[in-house]
Amino acid sequence: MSNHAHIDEHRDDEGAKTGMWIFIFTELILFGGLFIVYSVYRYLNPAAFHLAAEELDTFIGTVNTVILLTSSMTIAMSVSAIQYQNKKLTLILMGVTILLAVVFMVNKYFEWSGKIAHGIYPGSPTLMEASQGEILFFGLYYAMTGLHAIHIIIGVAFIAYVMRLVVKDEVQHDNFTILENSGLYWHLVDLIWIFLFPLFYLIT
Amino acid sequence: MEKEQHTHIVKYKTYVFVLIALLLMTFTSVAITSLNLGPYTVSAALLLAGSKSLLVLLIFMHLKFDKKFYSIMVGGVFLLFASVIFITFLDYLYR
Amino acid sequence: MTSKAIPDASNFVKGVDTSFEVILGIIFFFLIAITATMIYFVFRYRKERNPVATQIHGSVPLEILWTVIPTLLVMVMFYYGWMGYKPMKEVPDDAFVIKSVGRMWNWQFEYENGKKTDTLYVPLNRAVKLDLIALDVIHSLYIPSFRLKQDLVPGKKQMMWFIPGREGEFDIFCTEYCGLRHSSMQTSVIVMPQDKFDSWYIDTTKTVPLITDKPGALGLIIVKKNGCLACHSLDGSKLVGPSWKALFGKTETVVTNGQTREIIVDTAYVINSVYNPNDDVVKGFNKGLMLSYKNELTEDDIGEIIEFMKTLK
Amino acid sequence: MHMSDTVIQNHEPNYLEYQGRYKGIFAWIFSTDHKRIGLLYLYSMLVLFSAAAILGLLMKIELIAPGKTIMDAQTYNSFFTLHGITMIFLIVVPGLPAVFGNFFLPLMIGAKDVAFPKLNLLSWWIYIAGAAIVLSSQFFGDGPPDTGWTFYAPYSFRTGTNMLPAVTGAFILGFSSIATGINFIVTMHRMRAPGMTWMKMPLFPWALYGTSWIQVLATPIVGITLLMIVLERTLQIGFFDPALGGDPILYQHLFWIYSHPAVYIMILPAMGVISEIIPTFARKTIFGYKAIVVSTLAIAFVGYFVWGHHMFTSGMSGTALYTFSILTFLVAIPSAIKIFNWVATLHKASIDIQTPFLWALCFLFVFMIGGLSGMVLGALSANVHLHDTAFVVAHFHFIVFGGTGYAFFGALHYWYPKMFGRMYDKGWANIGLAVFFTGFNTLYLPMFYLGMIGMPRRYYDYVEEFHGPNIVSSFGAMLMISGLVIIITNLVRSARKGEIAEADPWKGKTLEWTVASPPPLENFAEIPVVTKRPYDYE
Ligand code: HEA
Ligand code: HEA
Ligand code: HEC
Ligand code: CUA
Ligand SMILES: [Cu+2]
Repeated sequence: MSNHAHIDEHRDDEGAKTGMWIFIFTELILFGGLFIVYSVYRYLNPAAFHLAAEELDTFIGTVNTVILLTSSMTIAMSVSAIQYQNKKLTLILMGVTILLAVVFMVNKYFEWSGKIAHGIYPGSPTLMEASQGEILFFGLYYAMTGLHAIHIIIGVAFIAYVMRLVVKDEVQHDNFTILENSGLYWHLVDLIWIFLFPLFYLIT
Repeated sequence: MEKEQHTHIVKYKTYVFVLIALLLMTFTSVAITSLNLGPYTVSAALLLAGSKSLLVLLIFMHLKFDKKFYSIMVGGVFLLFASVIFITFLDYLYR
Repeated sequence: MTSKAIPDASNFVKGVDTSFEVILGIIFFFLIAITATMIYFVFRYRKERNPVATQIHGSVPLEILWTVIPTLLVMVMFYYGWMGYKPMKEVPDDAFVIKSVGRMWNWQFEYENGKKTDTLYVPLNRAVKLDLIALDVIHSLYIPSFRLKQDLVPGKKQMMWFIPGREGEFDIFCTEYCGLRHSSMQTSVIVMPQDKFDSWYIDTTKTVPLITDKPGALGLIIVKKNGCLACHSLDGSKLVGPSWKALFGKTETVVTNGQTREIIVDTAYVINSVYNPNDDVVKGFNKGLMLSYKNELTEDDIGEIIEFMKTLK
Repeated sequence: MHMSDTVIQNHEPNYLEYQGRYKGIFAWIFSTDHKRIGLLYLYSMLVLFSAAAILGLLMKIELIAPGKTIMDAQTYNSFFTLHGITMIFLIVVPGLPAVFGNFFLPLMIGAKDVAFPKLNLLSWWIYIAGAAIVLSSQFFGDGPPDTGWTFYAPYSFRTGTNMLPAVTGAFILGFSSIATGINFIVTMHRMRAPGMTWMKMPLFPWALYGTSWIQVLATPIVGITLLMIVLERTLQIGFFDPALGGDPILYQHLFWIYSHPAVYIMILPAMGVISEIIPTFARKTIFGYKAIVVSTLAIAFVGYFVWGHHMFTSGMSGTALYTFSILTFLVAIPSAIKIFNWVATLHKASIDIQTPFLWALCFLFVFMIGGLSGMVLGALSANVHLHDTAFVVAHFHFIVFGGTGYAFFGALHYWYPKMFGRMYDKGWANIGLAVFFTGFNTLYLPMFYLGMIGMPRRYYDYVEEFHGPNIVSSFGAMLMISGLVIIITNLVRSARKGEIAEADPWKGKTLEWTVASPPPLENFAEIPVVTKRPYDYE
């Protein structure tokens, strides 16, 4: 080993996965901070939170939950598909995941714009008239679902990037850690929603 | 570094069953909240959310098939977070 | 705790100082013993005197020993700390209550008979309870000689109590950082024997000052009591707010709802500036710093302040 | 593992000489070599440290007399804010892991690099971006931020100053910290040399292991908290504003949930450095290796649960108060265990008294003062009197500067020959240390006293009573700086002029001493096989 370039491209699938998991922990804790804020304010303003949650549409929430859970399944399946060396199915499953994510975002868009049309958004005159608990509830609602939506967008970008790699055969049955990792990331998004859903939509 | 082989392939069927279970739990929690169990509503909803996330972690995220070490880490992180919430509430509950 | 410490300045001094001294005793023992051992070892086992080291990997009994002993000692420390603290939360029912308000950057004390002061007056040997209220940001009321400190958190009721044990005047500081003039947010507590305190307390002439012939004298007193001068200078220099020098009658550039406009400072404008400071924000200054004085000042009071402003040519 | 006698005399370029795809400065700022990245951090930090330290000096000059001395109150307030933010977020939190962790972790565990070299380079870039954003707050907008490094609500969204860049910058720095943490954990899990079991890993890597977990699991909390401040300022979401129902004390909880563990991010690697220096110069295996490992992990773990001791006077519930007080005392025990083991290592040793060893001794002394003064602060009643006074300022300068800072300089003197292949002038190094140490104590000891007699911190102006000790303290600052200038000049000069260093000048036994000085590009021509424990002098 004399003069060739510095080798940093050693491949370690297990290491990459460990790294991804640890990154997922940081994301969980990031949301964890907001969950702490949520639980404290909910404890301090139970009635107002109750009242405010009535404003949210349980139906849209449930639909979005179903969508996310299904997308979580499809991305998980795509990992099996690549292991079975079924490239086409892998791509289809990943495509479905992205499609479902887009539907989720469209729903979210209608939900948010509905709220905003009702004059409920941070700093809005309607909200400033409301009780302090309600201001807090909607502040948290926008912050938490907003941050979650940002994660959806990142997840979609990640999956789309991996799809390209699958197309180019750079991800294959014996080399699919990055697909697995994008799946892990997507499940994280799902995991957070599993808690956001009851906390915002179901506490009426 | 030697390269570990991912040998375990999860069957599609397993995933479908898990999804069905998850959806059932979702509908149950929606149903429960419309029943109005008072203070138990929240605990029931959170309990269901907890079981759902456990399923996602174990099957979708492959904790069940991976090395034990991952489960230990995940458990540790959740424990840590729970302790932090608990200690924060030592302030708010007793003010 | 200090060279000038007065052991009975308040009922808490003893508890706090005892815990401090116990801990100080323990930690000095460790600091000196460990440092001495360390220096001795370095001296005794330096290369020249001990050319070959003896390899020792550890000792379980020793590890246990120096885990258990410090654990016991820190529990002793905790105990003293807790015992010194506990009484601070146990207020006697018959305490003399004084409402204490902190705002950027002055203190105001309101007594039950309506008297208001910027210095805290308290009777000797009588339990005093301060109800602490912050109007804008967090402040902290600290009386070093009494060994007492409590944050004032806006939106939250807090209190502190004490029994002053010595006549005299003691410093009060604000110890939670609260902006530009945090370090000037000082006043003092004056402890008087009960009889002296009573005559001070009943005497209301001090709050209704003699109206002198000098125009604006009453205005100045109101201004001082409300702490306006923490932010407004009288000599033209820029503090947090605009100077009042030659203010009345001048043309001021203000921002109203994002619109810049010119206005003439007249009575209505001043009244509105005091009641709704954020309506017209003077250009070059920040919104949100000055709070409304709606509950503190009547229009008559502001009239007096304007009389005072007019004298500042 | 004894390879000191078989140092590979290869003629490969060392990492300093190597020329890759890029030339000149680009060969550095685009290098994924962990050693170069370590040096990049070192240089960036030295610059930032000098800037922040000069702010400290100016503050001390201001405080030499009551009233206005050289600056006005607003300037003073923005000075301690920038000083605190820079020192904490830009220097001592990332400091030891980013500089010495990057450089020596792979070398010490027998790896060619960290697990994710590109991510490692990215961390540095994020660090620089964060630093630039923090510093930009000084130059535009409505004036430099003036909240203190703690950004307490509601002042932090009432003030008209340029808060957003400071907060955003600190938020971005968090990512750098997290990325480094992830990288190190994976490196240690996956890349230890064959035969190096966990219980054969040297103590500096162990310290980094604990630190990395705190970085990964605590930093996101401050990230989200700062983000909430940003949202609160820009969108009027009422998280902590009492006018909108928020609770300012909850902000303090969240801030300290991160920032207390952060102090252990600062001190654990420092302790790791000391655990390396002491056995090397004592020519003796470390006393109680396992006890030190366990206490490292214990500090990392228990350190999560003591944050409330910064809020004893904020009006928390009684239950929270005594829980936090007890836990604060308990977290001191593992530190005590380490001190005892280090001192015990000196027993029956054969001590070679060199500059790094002297730094370690001074570390032990000032760290004890800092840590033991923490005991005073942890006691509820004493804390009520001392909270937010100069006593606290003395405590944390003793333990942050005295702990992490001393370890930083100690590490620099210890590993300097390995990093640069040259030796510094030992005489000047010792003189510099002596002046610095004297100045340090003259500077900070009077502040303990000032706190005891009641001088609040963050005070631009003070009453006459506090004048005397302040003069002494300000004088100490100047003395200390003279020491620092000597130390740094000596190091800078020697990088070119110093005599050539051998591979193992201190007779160290860990793996980094088995390679040439400066190390070859690939660290190890062949990955070593480890059979013995790390500090094996048998
Ligand atoms: C490197 C950083 C660092 C470290 C390691 C520590 C370590 C400790 N700190 Fe410190 N601390 C800070 C940095 C640090 N701190 C900072 C920056 C602040 C101020 C923040 C701000 O407000 O701006 C602060 C503030 C602070 C406070 C709040 C003060 C206040 O504002 O009111 C308290 C209170 O309990 C405290 C306690 C402790 C304790 C108990 C330890 C313990 O871990 C110390 C343990 C060490 C020892 C005990 C010494 C060694 C042991 C022996 C010599 C053996 C014998 C010992 C016994 C028998 C006990 N610290
Ligand atoms: C690592 C942490 C660290 C370090 C090293 C220091 C170092 C110093 N600090 Fe720091 N300080 C803090 C962390 C630190 N501080 C924090 C967190 C706060 C709280 C902020 C807040 O309240 O929000 C604080 C607050 C603080 C205050 C309190 C402000 C107040 O409450 O009113 C003061 C006052 O004197 C002060 C002074 C100093 C001084 C004189 C130094 C000196 O020791 C520095 C001396 C060193 C030098 C001056 C170096 C000079 C070197 C050169 C010139 C070398 C040239 C370089 C090359 C050739 C490359 N600091
Ligand atoms: C915390 C600081 C602060 C305090 C205390 C304060 N002010 Fe102000 N004041 C300001 C600031 C900042 C402005 C400029 C911004 C604005 O117009 O709202 C201002 C503006 C004003 C103006 C308009 C000045 C002009 O140039 O047009 C008047 C009048 C005024 N204040 C009166 C008072 C009075 C009377 C008091 C006391 C009862 C007082 N202020 C207390 C900060 C303060
Ligand atoms: Cu009020 Cu500081
Ligand atoms: Cu702490």
